[in-house]
Order: sequence, then C-alpha cells, then structure tokens
Amino acid sequence: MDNDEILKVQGLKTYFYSDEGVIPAVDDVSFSIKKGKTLGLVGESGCGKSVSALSILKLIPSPPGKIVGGQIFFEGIDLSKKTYDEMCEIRGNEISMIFQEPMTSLNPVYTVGSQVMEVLKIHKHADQQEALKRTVELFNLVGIPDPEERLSSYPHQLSGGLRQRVMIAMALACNPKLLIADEPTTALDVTIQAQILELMKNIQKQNNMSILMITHDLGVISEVSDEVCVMYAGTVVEYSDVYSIFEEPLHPYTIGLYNSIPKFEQEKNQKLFNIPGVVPNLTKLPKGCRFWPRCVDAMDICKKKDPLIGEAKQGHMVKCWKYCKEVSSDE
Amino acid sequence: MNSNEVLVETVDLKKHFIVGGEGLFSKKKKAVHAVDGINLKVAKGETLGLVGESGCGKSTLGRLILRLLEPTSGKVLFKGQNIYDMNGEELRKLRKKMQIIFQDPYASLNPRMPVSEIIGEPLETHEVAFGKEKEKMVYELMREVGLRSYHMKRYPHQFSGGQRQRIGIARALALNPELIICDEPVSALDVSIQAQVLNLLKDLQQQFQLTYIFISHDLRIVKYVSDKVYVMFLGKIVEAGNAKDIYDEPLHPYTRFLISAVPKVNPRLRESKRVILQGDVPSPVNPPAGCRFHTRCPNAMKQCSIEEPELKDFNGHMVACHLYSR
Amino acid sequence: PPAQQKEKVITIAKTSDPGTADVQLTTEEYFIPLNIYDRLVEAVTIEPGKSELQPGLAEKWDVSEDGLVYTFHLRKGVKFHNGEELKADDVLYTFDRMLDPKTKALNTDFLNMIDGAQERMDGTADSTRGLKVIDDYTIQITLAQPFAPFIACLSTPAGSIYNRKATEAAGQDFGVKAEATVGTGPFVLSSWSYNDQIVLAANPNYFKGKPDLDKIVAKIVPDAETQRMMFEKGEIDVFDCDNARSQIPYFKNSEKWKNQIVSGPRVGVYYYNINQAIEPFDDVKVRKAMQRAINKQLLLDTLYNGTGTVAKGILPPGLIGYNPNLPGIPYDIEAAKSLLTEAGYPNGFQMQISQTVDSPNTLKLNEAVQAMLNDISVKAEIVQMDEAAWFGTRREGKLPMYTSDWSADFNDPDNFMYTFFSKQNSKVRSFNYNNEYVQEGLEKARAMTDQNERIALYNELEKIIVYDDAAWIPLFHLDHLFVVQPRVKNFKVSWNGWSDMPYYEVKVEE
Amino acid sequence: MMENKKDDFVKEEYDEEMEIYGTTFIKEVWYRFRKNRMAMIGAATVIIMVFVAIFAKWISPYDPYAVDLLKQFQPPSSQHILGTDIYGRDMLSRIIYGTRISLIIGLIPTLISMTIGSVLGIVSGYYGGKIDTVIMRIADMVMAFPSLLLAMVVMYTLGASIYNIFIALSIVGWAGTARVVRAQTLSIKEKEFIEAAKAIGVKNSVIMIRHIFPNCMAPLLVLLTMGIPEAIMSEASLSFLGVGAQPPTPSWGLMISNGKEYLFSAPWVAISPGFAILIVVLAFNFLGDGLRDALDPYMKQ
Amino acid sequence: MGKYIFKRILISIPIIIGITIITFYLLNVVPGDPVVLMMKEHISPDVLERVKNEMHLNDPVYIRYFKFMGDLLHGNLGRSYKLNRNVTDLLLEAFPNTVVLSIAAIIIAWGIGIPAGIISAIKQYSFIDNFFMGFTLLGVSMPIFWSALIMQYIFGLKLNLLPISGFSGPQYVILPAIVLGWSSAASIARLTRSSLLEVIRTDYIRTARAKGLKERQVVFYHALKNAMLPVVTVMAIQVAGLLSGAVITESVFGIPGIGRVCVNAIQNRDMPLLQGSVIFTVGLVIIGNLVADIAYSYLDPRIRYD
Ligand SMILES: Nc1ncnc2c1ncn2[C@@H]1O[C@H](COP(=O)(O)OP(=O)(O)OP(=O)(O)O)[C@@H](O)[C@H]1O
Ligand SMILES: Nc1ncnc2c1ncn2[C@@H]1O[C@H](COP(=O)(O)OP(=O)(O)OP(=O)(O)O)[C@@H](O)[C@H]1O
Ligand SMILES: [Mg+2]
Ligand SMILES: [Mg+2]
Ligand code: NI
Repeated sequence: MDNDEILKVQGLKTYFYSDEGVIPAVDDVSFSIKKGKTLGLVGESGCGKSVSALSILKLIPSPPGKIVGGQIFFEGIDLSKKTYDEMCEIRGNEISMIFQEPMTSLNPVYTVGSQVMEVLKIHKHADQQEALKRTVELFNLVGIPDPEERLSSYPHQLSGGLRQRVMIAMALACNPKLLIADEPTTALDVTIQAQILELMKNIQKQNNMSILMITHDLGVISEVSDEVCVMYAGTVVEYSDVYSIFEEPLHPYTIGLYNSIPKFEQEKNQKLFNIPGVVPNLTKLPKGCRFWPRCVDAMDICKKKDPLIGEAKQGHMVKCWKYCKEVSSDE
Repeated sequence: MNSNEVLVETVDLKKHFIVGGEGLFSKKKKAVHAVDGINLKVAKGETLGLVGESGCGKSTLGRLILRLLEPTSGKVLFKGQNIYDMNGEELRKLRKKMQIIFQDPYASLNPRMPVSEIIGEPLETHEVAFGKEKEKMVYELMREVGLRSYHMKRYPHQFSGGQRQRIGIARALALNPELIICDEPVSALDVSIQAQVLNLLKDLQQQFQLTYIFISHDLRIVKYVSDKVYVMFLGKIVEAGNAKDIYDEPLHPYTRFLISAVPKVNPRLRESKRVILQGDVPSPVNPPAGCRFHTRCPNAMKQCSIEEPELKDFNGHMVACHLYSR
Repeated sequence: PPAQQKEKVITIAKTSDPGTADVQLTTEEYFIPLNIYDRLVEAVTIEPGKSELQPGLAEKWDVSEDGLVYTFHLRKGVKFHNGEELKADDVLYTFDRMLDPKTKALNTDFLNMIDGAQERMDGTADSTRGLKVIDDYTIQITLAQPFAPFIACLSTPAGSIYNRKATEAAGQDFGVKAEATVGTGPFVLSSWSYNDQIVLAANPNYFKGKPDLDKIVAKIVPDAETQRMMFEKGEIDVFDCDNARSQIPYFKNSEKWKNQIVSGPRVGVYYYNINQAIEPFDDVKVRKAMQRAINKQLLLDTLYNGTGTVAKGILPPGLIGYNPNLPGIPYDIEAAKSLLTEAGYPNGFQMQISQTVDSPNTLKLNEAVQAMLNDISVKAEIVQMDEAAWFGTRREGKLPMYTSDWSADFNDPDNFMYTFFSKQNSKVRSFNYNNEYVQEGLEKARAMTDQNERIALYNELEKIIVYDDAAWIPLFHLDHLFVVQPRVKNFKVSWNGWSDMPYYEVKVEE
Repeated sequence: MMENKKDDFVKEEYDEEMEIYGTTFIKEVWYRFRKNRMAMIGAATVIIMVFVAIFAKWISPYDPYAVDLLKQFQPPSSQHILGTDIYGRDMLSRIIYGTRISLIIGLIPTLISMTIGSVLGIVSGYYGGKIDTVIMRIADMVMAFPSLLLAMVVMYTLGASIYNIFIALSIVGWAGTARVVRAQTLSIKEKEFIEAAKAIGVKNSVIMIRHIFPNCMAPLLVLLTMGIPEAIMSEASLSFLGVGAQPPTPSWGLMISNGKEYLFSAPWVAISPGFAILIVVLAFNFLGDGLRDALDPYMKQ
Repeated sequence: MGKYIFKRILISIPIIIGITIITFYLLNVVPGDPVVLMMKEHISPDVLERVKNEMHLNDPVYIRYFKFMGDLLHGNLGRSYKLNRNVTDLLLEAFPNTVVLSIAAIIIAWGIGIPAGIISAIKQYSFIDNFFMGFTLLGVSMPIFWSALIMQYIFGLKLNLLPISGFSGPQYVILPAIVLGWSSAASIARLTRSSLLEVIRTDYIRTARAKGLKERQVVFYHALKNAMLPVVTVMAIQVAGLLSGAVITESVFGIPGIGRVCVNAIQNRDMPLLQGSVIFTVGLVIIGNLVADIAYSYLDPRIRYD
C-alpha cells in the first residue's frame, strides 16, 4: 500500500435491504485519496456518492443498510476492525463530514454555536471560553456575518447558505486529516463558494488535509480536485486525474455529463444537452453494462456482459467495453 | 420578449424577523432585515432570475410572494390583486396558479407520506384527478423529472438529495401553475438531470406561458433561463435589468464580483486567481449605514457610507450605486 | 440521672378522622368525648353486654314523684383540664349551649324533653326554662313531660359536660384545636393532626385518679388491610375485626392470636328494612315471604364466621326489655313461595335493594340475599348510591329495601323501637310503617314510669311489628371482636359493642 | 431513433411496475405489521379476547351468577380451575364473562376521549391564538376538576349505567390527549413540509388530518395503549360510586377491587382478574408497538 | 416571555371563577345535603331543618355563591360544614404532605420511566426492552391498592424495613412514592421510547454521530431533547393528576393529604372544603401546564409564544 494514501477504499459494497428487494447502492467501489490531495466524486444523483461517504464513517442507517463487502483503510488501518468507541475518536476529529442537507442535518433544538462548540469540546477538550473563541473564528472563516450574534441562532432562523456554512465550520473545527464534503457548496452563492473553496484549499495546504469532494458541479471539481472518480449506478465508471477527465473524457457517461453543463455562451433558446433516459432501477439492473440503455455507442457486448474497470491509458481507468480489449475474466 | 401583462408585482415589500436572544426572559430582541423594501415586476411568460449572496433574503422574498409568510409591510399584486387582502378560500384558489419549489427538498417533504401521495396531493386538493387517474398523472410527472415508477411507494428518506429535489419539482408542476417560484430548484441536481429539468421548465414555459421567478446562485443557469435578472444584496435590489445586459455589462461592483466568481469548468484555469470578496460580511441585523455593500466594495467612496443609493433606471437597466449617479 | 420510667402508651387505629371533639356537633364520633369528658351519669360496662348506670360528675340525683324534676348533686373538687373547678353553672351552660340554635347541635334529641327546650331551640327564648342552678354544686332540671329514659340519655356521650369559661373563650376552635378543648375526663386532648393522628395524654388530676395509661395514640388508618398489617407488626395495639371480617378466621386459627381475641356481644341488631310505600311491599304476605326467603343462619355462618346469633325480633340481648321467648322466623322457601302465590305473585317480581357505595360488607350481604331472593323468583337489583344520596333519599321515605344495623346509645328499648317505628321516624327511615296502635303505644311507653308495665308494652309492640305486620326483617346480633396485643390488659368490649370506648381502665404492660 | 427507444422502455416498464408497486397503504402497513412477531402475538391475543367475549356463554364452564355459599373460597382445583369467590361462584367463568364489559370499557371510552382529544389538540395547536387559549384553558379546568364529582354528576343526571361510564370517562379523559397532541402539533406545524402543503393550497383541515395527525401517531398510540388499563381500573373506582358494572355482573375492575380483601387469604380471587388485565395491557402494547413501527416509514425494510 | 406568563396568569382568574361556579352548581345538582350526612343514622327531621337553616343551606344557590365569593375575596375560604374547621388551615396542613408525596412519586416515575424508555429505544426489541416493558406495564396493570398492599407486606411486615403507614418522616415517603411512581412510570417510559425511536433516525442524529459523539452523548444530548415534547406534556399532566389522584395511595398509606380531604368533601357535600381543594388543584394544574408550555419553547425553539 502506498504510504501517502490516507484513505483506501477497496471493493466497497453497501446494500439496502428494502421491501422492494436489495438495493446495491454502492457496488464494488474502489478509490483512494492521497495525503493533502483532493479526490472529486461526481455522478448522477442517486448513484451512491453519499452512501459511499457514509460507509467510510460507518454511518449507514442499519437496518436497512449494510456494508456487505470491501475494506476501508484509513492511514493503513482497516476501519471495519474498529470498535464503536474507536470510531468515535476518528469521527469529527480525523475524518469529518459536511452533510448534504444542511437543514435536517443540524439539530433544530440547539443553537448552531453550541453545536459547533460541541465538537471542539469532545475532541479538543476545549473549555467553554476557548470553544467560543474558536467558533467565532470559524464562523468568520466560513463567512458568516455577525459571528457572535449568529452563535445563538437556531438552525431554522438561518438561510440555507448560512446553515451550510455552519456545517462547514463544524467539519473544519478540529482540522481533520480527511474531510468528506458532500455537496458542500451547492447551497452557496458563487462569491461565498469561491471563498469557501479558497478556505478549504488553504487549510488543505496548511494541515496537509485530504478532501473527498462530492459534488455534481463540475466547475467545483475542476477547481479543486486532483483526481476525479465518476460514478454511475453504484459503480465507478471512470477514475483518473483531473486533467485527463476534463480534457479527454473517455466513458460515454462522463462525456455526457460534460456536455450537459450550461455554458456562459449558451444560447437561450438552444436546448441543453442531456443524457437520455434515467438512472436504472437499482433493484433491477439491466443485464450487461449498467449504462447501455442510455449509451449512444452501445454495442452488442454491452448488453450481455458487464465490463471490468481497466486502465485505458496510463493512470486513466475506465469501465467500458470500448476500451477493454480483453473479455472480462469472470464471464 | 413578453413585456405585456404584468403577472406579479411587489410594492415596497418588507419582512423583518424578530429574533430574541437566548433565555426565557431576555429582552434582547432584534430585527433581521431579511427583505427590506423590494419592488419588482414579472410579466407573464417571463423568467425573472434572482441572484444574490446566500442569506440576502431570496427565499424570504419567494415566500412573501406566495404569502407563506406575512410581510412586515408592503403589497404583492397578483394580476393586480393584492394577495394580502385575500381571505383563506381565495388564497387557496390562488395557490393553484402559484407554486414554489423549495430550496431544502428533504425538509419540505412529509416523512410519513410516500412519494406518490406527495406529488398527488395538489391534484387531489384542487380536484384535478383522483384514484387511478391521479396515479397515472403522478407517474407521468415523475417521469418528466427523471424519477421512476418504482419510486412511487418509497418515502422521502429513501432518496438521494437530488431525487428529493425532483419530487419537489414534480409536485410544483402538478397543477400547471401560472407562476412558479423556483428556489434553487436545480442546485442539488447533477448536471445531466439539471439539464433535463431546465429543458423541462423551458418546454413548459413555452407550452403554457409559464412565469418563473428563478432563484439561484448559479449564474450560468440564471443567465441561461432568465429574461430579466435582479441582483439582491442584504434584502435590497442592487441591480436589475435584462439578463444579457447584466452579464455583458454588469454595473454594480457586487454583480461584477458575482460574475467573476463563477468557477470555470477547466482545471487548467484554476490557478488564474479569482477575485475574492474582502472585508467583513455585513450583518442583516445591523445593516451598514449608507450603501450596504460599501464595507466590501473596492470602489467605495465617502458618500457610500453616508447615503444610501437609490435604484436608478438607465434604459431598463437599473442599478443602485453612487458610481452611477446622474 | 435516674432512668426515666418508660411511658405507657397504647396505640389504636381509627378508620377516619372524627373531625371534631365537640360532641354536640357529631352523632357518631365518640372516641375523644368518651375519654376527655365526663357525664353526670355514666353507663359502665360491668360484663360483656351488661351495663349499669353509675354516678359520674353527679354524686347522686333525686327525681320528683311525677317524674318531672331531676335534681343533681355534683361531685365537689372536680377540676377541668384548665384548672377550673366544676360548678353547676358549667352543667347549665353545657346543656343550654346544646339547645342554643347557634351551636347547630345535632343531638338535641337527648335533651329536647327539658321544659322550655323547644322555645330555646326555636330561638324564641334566650335561655332554657327547665335548667336551674340551685347552688354551685346543685342543678335542677325540669322536664316538660315525664320521660322514662332521661337519666340513660344523660349517660350518652352527648351528655358530656363542658367548662363555660374555656368553651366560650375557644369559640369556633372548641373541639378542633387540642389546647382549646377542655373537659374533666381521664385524658387530655394533647395533639391533633388532622387525618394523621390524635394523641390523648393522661390527666394527672383526674378525680377518680390518674389513668394507668400515659398516652393514647389514635392513628387514622383508613385502610383495613393496612391496619391489620400494622397490628401484626405491633405498630398498633388493638385491631377491630369489624373493619376486616374476612380476617377473623385467620386470627381464630393463628396460634399467636387466637387467645388474644376479645369479643363481646353487640347490643345491636342487623336487619333488612322493608319500605311499605313501595309495591308490592304494601302486602303483608309479600313481606312475610321476604322474611322467610332469607337464610339468616347461612349468612351468619358464611359471611360472618358464625360470630353472633340469629335475631328473632328488634331488641338485642343485653338490652332492657329483650325478649328471649320470641319464636323466630324460619328459613322456608316453600312457605315463602306459597305466600307469594297467595299474594298474587306466583312468578315473583322485580325489586330493588339499595345500599351506599364503597361499603363492601353491605354489598356482600346484599349480593348473597339477591341470590336467595332469586330462589323465590324475586329479581332484586342492587342500586348503589353515594352516602349523601342514600341518606337523603331515605329521609324522604323513598329508599327501596336496604340493610343496616343499629346498636344501643343508651340502655332502653326506646332507643330502638321509637327510633324505628314512631310515626315520624318510620318515614324518615323509609319504613313507612303505619299502625296507629303501635305508634300510640310507643309514645305512651316513653312517659310511663312503671318499668315492668313499660317492658310488657314494648314486648307486645315488638311482636306486632315483626310477626303480625312483618315490617322488619331481623337478621342477627353480631358479636364484636377485637384482637389485642398481649401487652394490653383489661381490655373490655364496651357494653353496647361500640368501637369507640373509654380507655380509662385499660392497662399496658411493658 | 433514440426517442423511440426511450418511449418503448417507458411503456412496458409502466405496465409491469405499476402492478408490483401499486399496493395500497393499508396493504403495505399490514405487510410490515405481519413481519413483527410480537405485534402478531398481541393482535392474536386481542382477537382471542374478543372471541372469548362474544362466545362467553359457550366457553365458560359454569354459570357465572350461580351462588353457592357452601362452596365459598375453594382454591383452584380441577373442578374450578381458578377457584371460587366468596359466594362460591366459579372465578374462571366470571373472568370469561368479565371480558365483555372490561374490553368495552377499556376500549370505547379511551377511543372516544382520544378522538375528542386529538381533534381539539390539533385544532388548538394548529390555529394557536384565541382558539388555543380557549381550548387549553378548558382543558386545564377539566384536568383540575375532581373527576369523582364529574362522574357523580353524570351518574345522577344521566342515570347509572355502563354506557354513561363511557361518557363520564371520556369527558374526563380528553384533556390529557389534547395537550399531548397539541404539543406535538406545535412542533410539527413549524416544519417546512407544512409550509409546502400550504403552498399547494391544501385546506387547513386536510393539513391537520393528512400531515399533522400521522406525525402525532407515536405518542397517541402510547396514550391509547396506556389508556386501556387506566379505563379498566377507573371502572373499578367508578363501581365504588355505584356507576360501574352493577353486581352481580362480572367486571374485572369490580372483581379486582373486591378481591383486595382476600389478597392474602384467598389470593386466587384477587389475582386472576389482575392477571387478565395484565394480559390485555401487554397485548395492546405489543399491538401498539407493532402498529407504530408499521406506520413508521423509517422502519420500512 | 414575561408578558406571556403574565397573560396566562391573568387568564387563569376567570378559569378559577369558572371552576368555582361549576363546582358550586354541580354539587348542588347531585342529591344529598351535608347535614343529613352529619347526622347519618341519628336522623331527626326537626334537628335537620333547624341546623340547615342555621347553616344557610336553605338559601338560594346564587346567594350562597356570592357569599362564598365575598369571603374568598377576603382570602377566607370559610369553615368546613362537617369538620367545623377552617378550610384554609385544613388545606395548608394537608397540602405539603401531598406535595412531598407527589414529588417523591414523580422522581420515581421519571427516574424509572425515562431511563427505561431510553434503554428500550436503543435496544429495541431486545430482552432488556421487553424486560422494561414488562416491568413498567406491571405497574399500570396492577391496581395501586394491590401494589401498595404487597409492598407493605414485603417491606413493612416481613422484612421490617419500612413503616407500613403514616407520614411522619422521610422513611414514610418511600413506599407510597414507589407505589404511586411505579404506576405512572409506564406512560413515561413508553412515550420516551416511542418518541426517541422517531428521533433517532433523523439526519441530525447522524450528524451528531459523525461528530464523533459517543452513543450515550448522542442519545442524551441530541436525541432526548428532541424527543421530550410529548413526554414533558404527560409529565405536566401527571403532576396535576398525582396531586388530585393520590387518594388511594393516601388512604392505603394513611397519609394526611389533600386527595383524601377532597374526596371526603365531595362525599360529605362539604362545599367550602371542596371549593378550597378545587382552587388549590386548579392553581397547580395551571402552573403545571404553564411550565410545560414554557418548556416547549425551550425544547423546540421553533415554538414561540408572543
Ligand atoms: N435508507 C435508504 N433506503 C433505501 N435506499 C436508500 C437509502 N438511502 C439511500 N438509498 C438509495 O441509495 C442510492 C444512492 O443514494 P446516495 O444518497 O448515495 O446518492 P447520491 O449519489 O448521494 O445522490 P445525490 O447527488 O442526489 O445526493 C439511491 O438510489 C437511494 O435511493
Ligand atoms: N424564521 C426566521 N427567523 C429569523 N431570521 C430568519 C428566519 N428566516 C430567515 N431568517 C433570516 O433572514 C435572512 C434571509 O434569509 P433567506 O432564507 O431569505 O436567505 P436566502 O437569500 O434564501 O439565502 P440562501 O441562498 O442561503 O438560501 C437570513 O439572514 C436569515 O438568517
Ligand atoms: Mg447525496
Ligand atoms: Mg434560500
Ligand atoms: Ni348511635
């Protein structure tokens, strides 16, 4: 194992067991993040990005969810071997997470200030005074106006963006080694977004922090990521460094995504490009490649056999028959 | 461009939230000037884009237009009628014509209702369809926003963030309203779905002469969908005009910042330093005297901290800034 | 320092708090009055079920020939708890106070035969004509008409003598606040915490000598089971089996307790009333059928553990005038059925038995009788009412059949016969019994001075009421059982079988 | 060409999937309920109880009214499985017959007061202001009022009958439910999905029924399951007032309070009705828990 | 908030007046009069009429009511008919006992109920969940007088650890409080459990876990407060209920409390005493519910009263 890999996910499988059957929300996903680097995780909504992130922290709601396979190494240690209490030491401290839904992810009955201070108190054993000071500092950092005032606001009194910033402040509080940011800037306007991204980069530089950036905003990805992992229907379809992804996307899905971005120069009455069809029902996946029903270049083999992810170019992994010369071993 | 009939108009709309300090008996009460005197007009069939920093009062404005909040003062005229004068039943009827897509999709979905019920509810409420027919309509709506029929019996918590947003969109579309307030409708969606939804909104607009108030911080999208753009800052409009004008020739310093801050979809460009706003973020509780932006404005003049600039009209391009006093 | 002599304390339990110690304001709470006051004449228990009138505060008394004027000679040197000496004026004050309408006294019936009592009670006179102080130690009471049981009446707790000075000073607090309540009795009311406990302390200056007990603690324990457990644990010294009859077999069979049971006859009677104003009870045959349909012996054996005797009439053994020669009413279903057929009810009828709520003992009896009546096809429904409603309806003469019991206040047949069957009382007790001969006889008997003649008359009337007119269903005379701790000595069941009794002679051993 | 492909896919998918997922809410709840073993045990017990109540006449070994004083207080034996009481009546038969009254008394007043309480509580919490003040102050009054007096008044004005007990118990019982539901409503009505419903134009009444009420279910089910034993017990205390079941009608409440005296001397008389109540309480609690879980979408698995 | 409390207190005045009128009226509707009850078996029609007149019981209801209200304004609750005692004194004597008993019972009810509810919720459907469920439900299924007798028998008589009856020291409080508390613990436990189960699956609980909080902290700090709303309501109701509903416990354990006074007052048609106890309980209910209402806005800041 690479020594500078802070997180290594191997063959992760997280399934939900529902009335309708088994939902393989994350099905054999592998990626790794290097120290001080950022991995971008993109993909259509519902493809399993958040579930992957939650699996890392072992926060999958169970029942109905369950990690059924794979390993997650954090600093070389298998997290699945950690006890509950050991995980508590890691969560919020070494790995922290910014959640996607800022309203429901903040406890409605406590002030946002106390919720941020709590992290400091448990992990840094800060006293009230220190925690308060640091929280004001953090609020300032993430661009919350009037930090002292806002400390005593309740979540419902804040706008969506402010809540999101509170979440970010909370995640950054303990200078984690790994930050999982699940759509951290979707609720923010561009100026704040820029500010936050800048902030993350700075902290990353200062503390050699690694980031798992989950977003669908390719702009943000291109702005911060070093490597990008594209997911589709619970699997990784393309995985490479940021430049090749943007300059030379290989997988038809990635290409579709790229084309869907509205450009500044987009004509108003010109329709936006989109990938036809919808994400497949995870309980009833199509036979063969999961993407074939929506793929413009679908071949016969695509409908029959699921390709394996393989290196199409140097360090550029793709899961597509177009780039796989050999027939997958298990068929 | 449809500049004919004015569908919605707000007149000096204000909303101040009273916030108390902690503790039961604290006297420390303050007002958050969330919306502070907004005048805007939307013509039928037009899309009004509303951009602005987060927390500047966009969602509050949206809620006020639908009378989901009672204003501190001001009027909202829908087809010339002040909705604040309406009684319960009139208002209810009106709801059929005005819809909102909420910013926070999860919180706005009843956790105890399956998705089909959530989307079907407006149909039932306004007696559009019941039973099997309703199911079918719901199914079609779900398809349109990119959800699948097997989602119908699921509950909100079983969806991913983007999927939830689509439920909200489907619900708002169900009644074919005349006006939809889209409060960040696509910001939680991935680009592909985003494109689908935007195309859908466009189609619907063309088909039914829909009017949108489109709240977003994604300037690319706002530019793509809007006919007119209003830029808000701390509860006030600082710039307004045709989308093209605003993007091509932003006047207000804040607008210029906004446009330049849009991330480029090209990793090579990321080292080219973006302009980051400096200075303290002003507070809506004690908005700075004079121009509210002056604390962060690189072009701030003496006058800016004293006198509040008025919104002035330059051939349909309005701006509130002392740089452009004439 | 010398070792302190251990206090001799007896602890008893009462089911409810008496509320007031002013005996003129109560008709049933006699525990405190019997121990802190004295009366001119005392009814003393000489052996179980037997009593004797003995001088109390009055050393002796004379009655005039015509039976109208009573002269009482008071004992000298008797001190009230506040140190005042007993004077004739205190006696006059006490009786006048009772008749004074402002007192709102409830038991004026014991004194209303005094000359001028009626005017005093009506508020038309400021004093009672018939009460006269002769000197400090002599008082004369004149009656309006001769009244045979007068002396016996004075021996009831209601005849307790108060101190004028203390009582007037106490005002409303008399009988409520311990320190304001003053009598001459063997015990002093020392503390009272409402619904919790009452403490009586020995009166060292008692004219008959200081009682053996230093203290009586009366705890208010509403729950009978709790009382029993407290007794077994030794937290209380006396257990009144009336409260938990179901425990009698246990005590009787227990090696530890069977010799500690103190029992005495209750000079009283359990009966069923029949309301003749309600059809079909206006028919004497129906009433007779009812008398025969109830198996008294079985009830006594199964519900009361056989502790008593089946009653044959109204007057209980131990009472003056008790007639042991009455034939008794047999349990005879066939006779009852044929009586019903004769009366025109071959298939029985519907009727009601009323009772107060929250009295499980009564309910047991009623349920059993309900089943017995069912055997002669009489369908009885048990109607429960709360006490206030029950007594209220009864007063109006409208209460359906009910069971109750009565025990002697004073030793005279009048206390039974007149109470139930005088014209007025027969209505307010819902008998609605109308037999002019009987009712005139009852009035006449009151004023008769020849005791033998009186008793003969009472015996005749009793027979008419129970056997000829079948106006009364006698049930039984029950014994009153107490279980006492071994340390309690000289515990005697009071002659009339009350639970409230004087504790002057009771002793405890340490 | 592409468009076509998409549409075909839609068509067949719709037909096929509508069939599978076109289940009703009730069916779905039932599906989840069925999988809960404890809940099924509870439901089965309740059904058995109802069965016993209906067919008491055929099930009970003896006439529950047959008095035989000579057979009083027989301990449990093969003849009298639960022994006999003070009148020599068969306890088992009385318990069986008692199921009727006690089940009715446990359920009906509880349901009535729950219904009244829920309606008033939701209305009060939802509208707030004056309506809230009036309803809640009335509730305060009802709660402070001596229920004994109220029951007495009902009994004297409406007459002593078992049905009037329903009324008496319901009058006293609604206030607590109303307060609980109101508290829940106060919190739920501030949630965003209520705002969303308003934005659609859903009528207030519908909001209260469809959106708020289901979210109050959890505490309501607890109150319901707790209300049943309480009602059975208060029947016992009302019997003291003479408004309960009239003797010799067997009711558990009455049996349990009459049995108190014999708790130590003839324990079977006291314990068997108590045991019967315990079974009912447990059954309804299992049932309630099962329902709660079945109605809770989070439990969907 | 201060204004809100003031308003509530102001509103409670008509409530108290209302409830006195209703009690007055209702006690007049039910048959039976106090004097008949004072005389019981020794009924004598003449005496009865005379005493009733002296007590002004023959006056019309409204006149008696106004007289009562007049006295009340002077802070005088009058004298009990039957006991001939000053009502205020009686109540002031009885009240502290009931309060002590209720507080102790509540400590036990909540002390058993809340932890049992929490543990049951965390370990849903486990053995321990079923155990607590059984234990607390036994409390409601068993009539109070039973559990009281059994406790007295075991701890008072057999083990001789505690006194059986009375109320004259701390050791006297233990048994009645356990009995009374046990019977109310079940509702609290079940409610706590069910609301916790609702809360424990929310996103913010996930956030709390992601922060690295121990399960204990997550439950006690984050989940509990959110789940407490219905529990607090029931708590307030119980406080009020315990005060007026402790009658049985009070009589079984011989505690001189307000419950017994109140019941006696009704049974004896003792109007002044009844009015006095009702005013006391109404005051408590009002305070209890006011505290609960204030607690709501503390527990859930979205709830506001202004
Ligand atoms: N509790 C659950 N029960 C059943 N299915 C679930 C549950 N949570 C998530 N899923 C399913 O798992 C899949 C992956 O969800 P996930 O939240 O990871 O998507 P995502 O990639 O984060 O999407 P988005 O960008 O929209 O947030 C979805 O199809 C979703 O429906
Ligand atoms: N209920 C409330 N009580 C007090 N303050 C509130 C309340 N709702 C909103 N605010 C405040 O009003 C201001 C405007 O909020 P609003 O939600 O309208 O912002 P927004 O423009 O929609 O921001 P975003 O893009 O982040 O959603 C914020 O400062 C917010 O804190
Ligand atoms: Mg997600
Ligand atoms: Mg917003
Ligand atoms: Ni007597």
